[in-house]
Amino acid sequence: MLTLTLLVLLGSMALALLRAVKGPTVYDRILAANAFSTKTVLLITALGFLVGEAEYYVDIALMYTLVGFIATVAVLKVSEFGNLGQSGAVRSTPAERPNK
Amino acid sequence: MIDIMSIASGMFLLVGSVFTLIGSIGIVRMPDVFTRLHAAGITDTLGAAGVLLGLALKAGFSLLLVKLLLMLVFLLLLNPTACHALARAALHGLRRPWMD
Amino acid sequence: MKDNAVLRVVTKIIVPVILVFSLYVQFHGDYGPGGGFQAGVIFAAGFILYALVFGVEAIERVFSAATLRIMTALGLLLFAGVGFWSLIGGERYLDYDAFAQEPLVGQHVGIFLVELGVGITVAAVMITVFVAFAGRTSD
Amino acid sequence: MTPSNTRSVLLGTLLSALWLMLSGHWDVRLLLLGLLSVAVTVWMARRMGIDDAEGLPVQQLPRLIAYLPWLARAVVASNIDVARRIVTPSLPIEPVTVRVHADQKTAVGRVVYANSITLTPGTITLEVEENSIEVHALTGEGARDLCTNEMGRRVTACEAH
Repeated sequence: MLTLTLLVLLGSMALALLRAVKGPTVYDRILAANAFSTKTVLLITALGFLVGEAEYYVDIALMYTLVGFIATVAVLKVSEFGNLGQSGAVRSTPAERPNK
Repeated sequence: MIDIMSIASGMFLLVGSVFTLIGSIGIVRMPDVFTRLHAAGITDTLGAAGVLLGLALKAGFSLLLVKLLLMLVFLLLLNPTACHALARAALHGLRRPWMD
Repeated sequence: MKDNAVLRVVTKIIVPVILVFSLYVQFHGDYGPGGGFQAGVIFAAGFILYALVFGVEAIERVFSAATLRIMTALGLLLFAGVGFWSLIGGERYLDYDAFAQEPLVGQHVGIFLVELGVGITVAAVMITVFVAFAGRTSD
Repeated sequence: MTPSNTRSVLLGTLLSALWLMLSGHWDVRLLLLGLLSVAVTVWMARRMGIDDAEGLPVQQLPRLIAYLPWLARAVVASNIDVARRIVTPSLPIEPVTVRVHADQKTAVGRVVYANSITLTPGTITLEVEENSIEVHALTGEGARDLCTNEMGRRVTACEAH
């Protein structure tokens, strides 16, 4: 069953990759990249059980979970503002009350 | 007892694999980025939960189990956040969503 | 992106978790995958997430440019200092046996200090590079 | 103790628990390093200003945990529904956007509600505003379910204290 899961995950990653290649918009590609990173996390964990070193692999997967999220936020920020630094209060949106 | 655990673990892995695959098919099939996000949500919730809980049953009572559950918590906290940020960016940057 | 309530709240929750995780990676180099370089990168990634959501100038609240420069130098100094300490002790450069009577204890202490130096430098340099890049605007 | 000090102690306790979950080593050296790590992190969190009521929703936490089983059942049910639609060859979807009322008083409450909506496949939060949330739903049915506001009421119940 573990092997089947690994194969399914690899297949799903291929499908996500297909979406990343086809696009058509930048958001589709970010979506595909995010889905790909989620599946990578699952793949790393399952692989750890297959090779019998799950304690090591699960740490790597945990790190990948956190870093994958940061990567998605970073790419979104670049696509929305054109740079990484802006605090974001500049663009006018229906106002959420500021923090303090 | 061991048998029941491994059967339950196999069931969870199967459910996780099936939903991961369906989510990925959805990412390819759906007509626009917003509907694709719904499909990606399937992989992120039941797909990830199935695979990780299946592996957690394999791990038994150990630190590994705790880390797998921690990873599930992170995924269920961070993925909807990334998903929402992506949907919001797409709404601002793109155009109105696809309607029937 | 501070005006995005969901992103703001989740970032506030997850940044301390990322920092503790990076320090866990830093100090468990002998037991699992990890060590100074990886820990430094994850540590910096936590701050990068913070800066992405709250703006790059928010980093100033924690690390000023001068602090970052000092941290970069301090980490490097720690690394080099460990090396020269062994030279002074009559061993080869970075030979950790010089750190204690017992060679094994000496190796533990030496590796710990070197990894700490690497971690501090990598984190400081990563944050500096991010600030330098993010501070530039395209328009 | 001032509220901010209380919150720092709480954050430190939670992060210590996290360290023990990650480390699993109980020798003195690593426990001391853990204490040091937690102290450094709490100090940085204070300087960042992220250990406020939003970053550490202490009062709501127990009720939120009690809310999770209901959420889990809703997530599973909508997962099965959306999965069935995806594998149906004719792809029976009719996407709509609706604005649902959000009567949560705190930002954390709204964020929990917004993330619950996103977490159930078939509905995605597009925009969170002061007292409403804009939602993209895969089907009119899903949008109608949301408008009954059962989930919203349950989240609001979490923040009462």
